[in-house]
Amino acid sequence: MRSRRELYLRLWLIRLFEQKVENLFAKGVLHGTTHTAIGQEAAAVGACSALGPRDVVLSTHRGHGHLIARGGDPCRMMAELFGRETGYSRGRGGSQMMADPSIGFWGSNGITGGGLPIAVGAALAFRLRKERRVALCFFGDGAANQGMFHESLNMAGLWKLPVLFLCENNGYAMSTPTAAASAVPAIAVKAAAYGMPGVTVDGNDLFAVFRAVSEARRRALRGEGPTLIECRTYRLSGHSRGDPRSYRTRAEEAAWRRRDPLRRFRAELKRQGEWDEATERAVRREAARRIAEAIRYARRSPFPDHEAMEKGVFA
Amino acid sequence: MRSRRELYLRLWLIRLFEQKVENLFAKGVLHGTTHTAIGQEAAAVGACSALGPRDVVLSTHRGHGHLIARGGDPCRMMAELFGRETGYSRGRGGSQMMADPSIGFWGSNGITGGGLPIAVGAALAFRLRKERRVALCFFGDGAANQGMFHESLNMAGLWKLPVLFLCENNGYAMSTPTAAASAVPAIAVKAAAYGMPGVTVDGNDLFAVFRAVSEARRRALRGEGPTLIECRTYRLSGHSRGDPRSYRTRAEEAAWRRRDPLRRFRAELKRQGEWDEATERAVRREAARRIAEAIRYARRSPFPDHEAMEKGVFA
Amino acid sequence: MKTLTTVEALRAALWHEMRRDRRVILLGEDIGVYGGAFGVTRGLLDEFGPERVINTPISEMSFTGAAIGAALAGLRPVVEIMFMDFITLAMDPLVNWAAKLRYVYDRACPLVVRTPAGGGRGYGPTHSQCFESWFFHVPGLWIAVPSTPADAAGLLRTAIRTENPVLFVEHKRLYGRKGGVSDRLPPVPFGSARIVRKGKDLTLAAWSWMVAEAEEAAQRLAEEGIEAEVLDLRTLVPLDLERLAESVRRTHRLMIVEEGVRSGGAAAEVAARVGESVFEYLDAPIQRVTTPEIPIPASPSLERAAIPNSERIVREAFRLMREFS
Amino acid sequence: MKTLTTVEALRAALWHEMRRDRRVILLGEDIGVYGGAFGVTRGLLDEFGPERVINTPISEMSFTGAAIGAALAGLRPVVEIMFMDFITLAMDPLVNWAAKLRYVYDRACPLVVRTPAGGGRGYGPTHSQCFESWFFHVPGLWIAVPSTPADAAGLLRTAIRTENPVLFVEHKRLYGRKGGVSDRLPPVPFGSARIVRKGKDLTLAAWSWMVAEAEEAAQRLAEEGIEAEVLDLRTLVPLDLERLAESVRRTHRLMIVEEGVRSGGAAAEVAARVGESVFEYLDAPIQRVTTPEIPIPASPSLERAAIPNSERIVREAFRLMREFS
Ligand SMILES: Cc1ncc(C[n+]2csc(CCOP(=O)(O)OP(=O)(O)O)c2C)c(N)n1
Ligand SMILES: Cc1ncc(C[n+]2csc(CCOP(=O)(O)OP(=O)(O)O)c2C)c(N)n1
Ligand SMILES: [Mg+2]
Ligand SMILES: [Mg+2]
Repeated sequence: MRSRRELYLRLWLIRLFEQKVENLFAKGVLHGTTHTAIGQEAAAVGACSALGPRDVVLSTHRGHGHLIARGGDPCRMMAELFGRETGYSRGRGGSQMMADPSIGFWGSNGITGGGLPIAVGAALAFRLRKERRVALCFFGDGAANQGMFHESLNMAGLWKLPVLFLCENNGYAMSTPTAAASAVPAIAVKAAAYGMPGVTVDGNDLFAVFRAVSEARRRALRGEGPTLIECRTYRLSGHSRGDPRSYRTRAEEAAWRRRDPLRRFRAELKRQGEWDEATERAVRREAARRIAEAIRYARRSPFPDHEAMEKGVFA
Repeated sequence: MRSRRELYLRLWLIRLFEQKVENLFAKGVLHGTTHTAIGQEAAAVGACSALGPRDVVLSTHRGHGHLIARGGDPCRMMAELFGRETGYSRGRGGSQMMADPSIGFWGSNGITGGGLPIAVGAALAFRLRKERRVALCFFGDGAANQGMFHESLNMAGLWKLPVLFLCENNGYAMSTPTAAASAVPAIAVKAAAYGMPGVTVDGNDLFAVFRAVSEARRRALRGEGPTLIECRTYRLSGHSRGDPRSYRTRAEEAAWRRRDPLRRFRAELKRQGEWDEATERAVRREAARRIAEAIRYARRSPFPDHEAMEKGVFA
Repeated sequence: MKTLTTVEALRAALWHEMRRDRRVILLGEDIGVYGGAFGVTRGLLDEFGPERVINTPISEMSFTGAAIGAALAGLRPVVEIMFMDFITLAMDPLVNWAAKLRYVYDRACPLVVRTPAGGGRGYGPTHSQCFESWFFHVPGLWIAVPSTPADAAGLLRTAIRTENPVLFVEHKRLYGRKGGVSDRLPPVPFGSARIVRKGKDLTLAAWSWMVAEAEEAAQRLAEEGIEAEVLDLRTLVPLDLERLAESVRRTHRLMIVEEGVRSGGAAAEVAARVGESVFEYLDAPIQRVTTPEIPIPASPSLERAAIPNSERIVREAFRLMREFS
Repeated sequence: MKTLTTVEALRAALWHEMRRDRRVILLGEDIGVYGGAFGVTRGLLDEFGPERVINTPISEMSFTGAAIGAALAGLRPVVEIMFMDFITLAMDPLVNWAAKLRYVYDRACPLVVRTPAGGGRGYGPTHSQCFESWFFHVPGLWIAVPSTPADAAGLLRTAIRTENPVLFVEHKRLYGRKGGVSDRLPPVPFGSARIVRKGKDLTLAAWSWMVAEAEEAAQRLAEEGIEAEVLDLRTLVPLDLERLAESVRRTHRLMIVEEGVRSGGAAAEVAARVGESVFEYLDAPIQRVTTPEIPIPASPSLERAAIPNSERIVREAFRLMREFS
């Protein structure tokens, strides 16, 4: 596990990155669409810090946090959002399509549930080549209703593949409460249909997520197959920009705000006697500095060359 | 429930129809492809005889038995196989696409699992219009691995729809044993992921299937939602014509032949004192007569008119 | 006559049809409280209740399949696929079921699948695509591609009333566009192209958002003395080949503007049919103005360069007139 | 040189590639013990074991997606979709993933999706379709459509070796067809059409099974004094437009034969491109001979009438020569 300070920094990096993104969209500086992960930082950081350097991560439409948690570069992320040549996908992918294979981040994606079979295939390859690696796929409670969830978990369970299915159950798929879309809204229960363990953890508790993913990873590396991990969490922001959040109450949001994963992490550090005001200020300052730098980097970066626009469709 | 004699007749009609079909394909009289249901007659007849006249049935690629069980006309079925104008689909559908809406048989189909969402939608309509009807969808153990199985059962469980999911688990999907394709080969277990009961019955025992479907239908009509019914059975013939059955042993087949559903039914009748040699002969003779008649009918029927071939794509 | 956005016009059409016919139901993701990703169904849940405005799980394949089942059971379901890019997940029920039910089983499948298509909003490669051309290659489906609020409403009403399954393509850039709509939202027949503007030098055929670009281009061309006739196809299936051919017989030149990527696009089919039917009248090869063979990039700068717009149409039209005059 | 059926040639190509490159794996339904529905993979399980010949559950969507994941992880998966009709279920991973990975993420996706297409066997509406034209409209995929055992093997070898994802269309009627294949199964490059027969009066362009029909038609036409040139496109993406254009510049007439239904078929795209590039050389409208706009009927009598064959090509060629001479 990384140092606690480093983990705390990542949590803040995600928080500030996402706040800044919401801000830039609200101001009309950025266009298109985006899905921020405010409130879900602990699941991302907890899960990614349990992985090894050669493991791979598949993400979702709500992927900024996952990428930062995995060690992604906020400059290149911001540049992607600004549609610049220096962005992770050279401006081609936008908010929903960023990847950094150099750190084992194989991409966010715009298709709800789309990463699941990809992760299964990666794990299949790892097993076949006897590589000690796992694939971890993030997905949401809404994605669990997709056919590919079923097909992917079935294949993974059948072949006992080294893959971790990490569900961020934030209570909603867009406007739809989990219980209004899933006959059995406890996602972990579904694991029983695929011959794998299903565990539920408090997704706002970084350490709980870390432990669950670490344990699942060990199982996977021992050849005992996949695990379905359900992280109960909440997105404090809207689904995407311009979401009036008419499908939930402000009281519910306030209740979850009290369970803010950053506050939780700080409390835990305090409890362990590892926190002081100076660290707090330093971490927040560094996070703010890096996000400000990311924006400067993005703004200064060139737009992609139109001449090259048609290049790169084929090898 | 229909008279025992009538049930027995249906079993024999299916058996002889399928044997004749295999024969006609082997002789090269019929072309294309076909999937026969020899050995699975009890599930078809048991299930269909538990339904009411306004219920609807969705079938599979292996649908001849279901259609006969529902009261379909062997003449029009055979004519369809012969590609004639008098066939159920005027020769357009062939073995895998026959329907008879007049008896609530909404069609076999060539897409493994394809009937599942259709049945869910039918049930949705029945519920909405407060009609006391259920939809029953047959599907195989192989189909249970399709994404639409998951999506369909989830919606049905979520909305508590009057639909019955009847799995004919015959141990194989084509050449693939159930346990080689499904992480949890007991299909009924999967019901737990969809908040509905899952029951397993001996699919070669017509009465057991009848009872399970009757009970599930009553539940559905009471508004208590769907049921997943797994009928354990076996196809005594090959998957489709020309199947060398290299994926299973002759010993296994012999063991299942001893559990032949027709023999089982006869034994049960005997036990109940409802069987005599005369009935046996009469039933078999009538079945044979009707199948022979079907072939004559098909042979005498005209081929579809080429001029009309392009008609009927749109309303 | 009132002025409505396309979203309002579509909503009004849904409202009227749901009022008129209790069999009309809606299915889709977040179409209830949320009103759909683009607000088309806003308010309909309150008006018609959750039995008829059905918020589905994220299960495109099977709620589309379920809608087919409901159609067979006598309802008239209108499905919303949140972005056309996700229709990749619903191909099987549409192609192997809905499109074939009439031909094979002689059964009606009165299903409408509404879906927002197209780019121009910076949504990136998986939220900006146009796939209507695929369905051109699937006998048994009607395809509507409206370009104005009035046509959107009118074609939707017809779509809901026909016994045929209909793919109903709504362009995202059209949603906020305003236009006059008669109070009674008259149904618009399928298979009848609309002459947007008369002209004698060149025919510009387009559909969906591209009609607006073509119209703007024609205006500019007129200022330079080139009279382009603009045809809005309105539906791809049935296709109004007659009106197209009639126009080309007068102008002798055809340029088809399609937002989809070039290869295998509907423009190719339109070109082929016109080529077959009025070959002798053509003074120039039929031109296609389309998006190049690339995924739609997210960066606004690239996206603008990729998708056809009025400037490009003008440029291409000049080139055509110059090279073949 | 030996004589092989297409099934044997394909199997030999798979065998050689699996021998040569341990990264090549196979995934599909019943491809193990059963050897695949058409026997193409027969024996490969024994030779290469279940780790590399992977019998999948019936889950077209996700085993195709899994193959993409395996390709990203450095393997070279060859997927079998049992009938092309079922590719409806695998559209999403192919369109929204495989085709976009290079352009958006600059990642190689060396995936081959083999699938039997086409009719002529009485398999009915959901087991006889040709959908290659859809993929023409998806930038980022190569499309192979071989018509001989040698090309099947040679194109498959190239497909397995390229870094691009490839849709590999195998026609069911071709499987049993015999032809000469050189012992070393030389890879065949993509994007190079084959001149099957030289001619000066008319160009017949075709692919997959239709090449055989075109060839037979050309023979009969020759007996009547009409010299048709027959071009086998071999791959649709990349398309060998140059050879096509060169041929049409000599013959001044083009007829494209496609088994798929007419509207939105690849023939339209080919026609459009040729029209754009050599319009001035055309003495007649480009003709398309295709299946009409219907689901493929099961009845052999109807199916024969629906799918283009040599007689129809001959008839259409005569008509063309008569009307535009
Ligand atoms: C196939 C597909 N269907 C629908 C969408 C539109 N969409 C984007 S995110 C989303 C909700 C996803 O919910 P969940 O999986 O719970 O993730 P969350 O947004 O809560 O993180 C929807 C419906 C999509 N992107 N892809
Ligand atoms: C989508 C799809 N995939 C594959 C097939 C080919 N296929 C036809 S039947 C079959 C096996 C189905 O197994 P199961 O569901 O157990 O039914 P059974 O044949 O045993 O009755 C397969 C793979 C198909 N028809 N449709
Ligand atoms: Mg969620
Ligand atoms: Mg089975």
